[in-house]
Amino acid sequence: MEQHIESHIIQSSDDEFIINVGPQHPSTHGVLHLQLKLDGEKIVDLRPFLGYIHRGIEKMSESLTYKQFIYLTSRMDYLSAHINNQACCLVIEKGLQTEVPERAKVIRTLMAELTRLASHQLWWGSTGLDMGAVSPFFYAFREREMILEIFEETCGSRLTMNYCVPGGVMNDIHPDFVRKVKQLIKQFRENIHEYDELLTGNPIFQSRTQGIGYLSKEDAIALSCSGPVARASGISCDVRKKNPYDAYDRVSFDEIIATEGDCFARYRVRLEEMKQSMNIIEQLIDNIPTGEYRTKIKGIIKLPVGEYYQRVETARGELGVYLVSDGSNKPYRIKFRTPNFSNLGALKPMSLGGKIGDLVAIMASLDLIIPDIDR
Amino acid sequence: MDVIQKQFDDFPGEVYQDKSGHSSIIITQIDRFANWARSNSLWPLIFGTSCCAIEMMSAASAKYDWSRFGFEVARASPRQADLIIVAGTITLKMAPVLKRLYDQMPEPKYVIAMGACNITGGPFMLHSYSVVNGIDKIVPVDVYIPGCPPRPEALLHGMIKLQEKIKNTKAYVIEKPKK
Amino acid sequence: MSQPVEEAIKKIFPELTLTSWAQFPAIEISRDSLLSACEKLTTHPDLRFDMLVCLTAVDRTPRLEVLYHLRSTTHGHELIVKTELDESQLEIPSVVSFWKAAELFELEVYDMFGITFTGHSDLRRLFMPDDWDGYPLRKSYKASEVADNYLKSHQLLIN
Amino acid sequence: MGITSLLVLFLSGLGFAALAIGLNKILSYSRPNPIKAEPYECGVQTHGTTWVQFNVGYYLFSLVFLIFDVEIVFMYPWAVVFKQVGLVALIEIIFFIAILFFGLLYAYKKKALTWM
Repeated sequence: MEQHIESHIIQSSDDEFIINVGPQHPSTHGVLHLQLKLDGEKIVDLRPFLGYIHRGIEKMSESLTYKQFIYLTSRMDYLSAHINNQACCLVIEKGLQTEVPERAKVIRTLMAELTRLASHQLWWGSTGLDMGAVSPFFYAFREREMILEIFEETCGSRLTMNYCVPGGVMNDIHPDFVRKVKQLIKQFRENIHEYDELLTGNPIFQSRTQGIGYLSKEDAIALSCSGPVARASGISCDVRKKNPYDAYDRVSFDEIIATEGDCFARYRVRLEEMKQSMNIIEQLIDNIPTGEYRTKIKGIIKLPVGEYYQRVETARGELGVYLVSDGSNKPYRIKFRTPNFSNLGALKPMSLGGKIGDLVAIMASLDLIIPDIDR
Repeated sequence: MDVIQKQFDDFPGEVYQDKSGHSSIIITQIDRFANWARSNSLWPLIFGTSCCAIEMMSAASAKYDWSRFGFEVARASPRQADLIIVAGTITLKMAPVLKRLYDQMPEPKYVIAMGACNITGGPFMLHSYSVVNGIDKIVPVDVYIPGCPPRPEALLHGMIKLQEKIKNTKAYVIEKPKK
Repeated sequence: MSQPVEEAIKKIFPELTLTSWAQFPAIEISRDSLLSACEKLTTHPDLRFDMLVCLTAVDRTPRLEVLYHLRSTTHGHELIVKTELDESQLEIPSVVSFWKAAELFELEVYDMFGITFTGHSDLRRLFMPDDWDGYPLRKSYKASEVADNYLKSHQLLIN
Repeated sequence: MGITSLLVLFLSGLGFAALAIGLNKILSYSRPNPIKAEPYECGVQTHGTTWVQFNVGYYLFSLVFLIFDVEIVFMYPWAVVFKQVGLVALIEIIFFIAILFFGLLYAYKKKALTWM
């Protein structure tokens, strides 16, 4: 018996057509299942069906110790894996009131900004791919592979780095980490104009994204969007500015806010954010404080009874970690307020009334990571 | 007319040419010839569920470049794919979808289980209630690639192993399809 | 910056005791007066909580706590609203009319805890398959070898 | 071109076609299974019927395309003998295109060309 998803949309009038932009679809960047009700090419109704990559990370964290559950979060939003781990380590450090050495804070911030760069580059490549331009995909991976090489040298793995540890970072940075990051920044500053020439200036790309998928400021607030999606609609919600953590209080960068709220605004916000990330890296790379890279936390981590909260700015928005502890060595309850889950809610008001081709452009501009939605 | 044998290292047959190099004779077996063609043009299905898909994209990008081995044509529909790289965790809700996609692929079809999640459930093996511990319970798997996520070279290594596996199977098995 | 949110809450909800959750002020509202409280929370000029950052639940075995994390983008302050539910009667009015984000958040809490939100237009299981029984995030739910017999019952095994 | 060579030509053409299809039938796998026969829609079952009344925009667009496609077909023979027929045929073709151009203007004014 095939597991049948009975259609919650009733095919009312006979000229409406139900189609699944289903779990296996090139434009959903993962296993998001959208059921569309179409009138010709116009989308009349849209319903997301989730859970195709729901692994129950929150339930699993309840049976794992504090040191173990951190590294599950890098499988949630795998493009900002380091930032997810950083959030969990910050929550645990807040609970234990341990003081993280300065060197660890700067290294963590550097790695977070490099992760944001790599994530935006991959987003830029796949946005071009979604709209039919294949060459941006190869341009995007040129600098991204350099960043992954830097990650691999220091942390041992490319994507799910598991570099953060409660109390600091797992080991010190590689001797020629500074040289390689400077070389990367120099090369990427020279090549960033190619990003504009390939996509931003392209009239086809502009006509596909300007004025498409409009999200008003009130809608973005009502749907609690965050990250570039909200900043493109005029909301200033950058966690690195609002409540800075680690080394963000000592760097100066400006928060990119656009007001048009359409796909092109989200595209421009992310491109500018890449430049801001490079500014942050340049400010930090030359004066990494010396000293310990981590404070040793002996024995089993046991957080005192109570609730703890920490929010960070991942590449897609605000990740909030709510941790309820009952004093044992395992968290009693963990809730991850992930940015993609609420940004997904914005998909429906943006794409109703538009065409299917525009839905693909809107999903590319939303930059969704599906395991972040399903957890 | 005496004939000299020309050497092609990758070509699955003997090639004989006369002095002037015009007329040439090729002696080969259908099996070797078909497997040589099939293994060098494996079209993967676009099927990435989570983190392993990003490493698959890195393998498809310029640095690791799996088009050197003939894989770069990634098809969106199973009807045109002959290889499904299961990249990412398969949960219980995704299992019927994977089985359906596998059934809808034309023969001859091959499966690569990429990543620890597909081999044994990976990091989600013990405490998760919704992860399939190993996709070989659902679909017959040809090559397993461990890693979380495996490096692009590991993926390429796995695919080359699959090519070798194809090269020494019988290309045409004319037998009754078992019900 | 407007005066801190604590004074505003004391002024508008004099009868409620102000506690704290993590680093945010928290108030406890019973289930029946939830909608009227939300009305005040969103419209009162001193509060104007227009953003529902997160909606989740914590299973404290005999009772369930539903948490609403609210934020005001104009004033910049945040508040946690707690509602206690008895395990036998898991019903709570839906707040979709105040914050559109609640539509997806409530589906998740329904799927994971079994709390039905009355007034929600299309309550369904979001993450688990439609024919799944049991609510995974409840403490009583054991993640045993559920996976294998699910596969067996849906004829997905190949051996 | 005797009748025999014509026959040989025809038979060998037929033979090649039969060979291509025949070999394919013999050598190809054929393992039908019920799920393989079902339509593919992103890995899940299709919903609702596909026999729906389509939007009229599709029909108009294809009709306008058909007219101008046939027009080009008529221009091919003229293009081949363009040199020999000289000026007179050129005027005739211009007249022929002018008529269809007015058709295009009419379709444009009636908004048949703008996508819905």
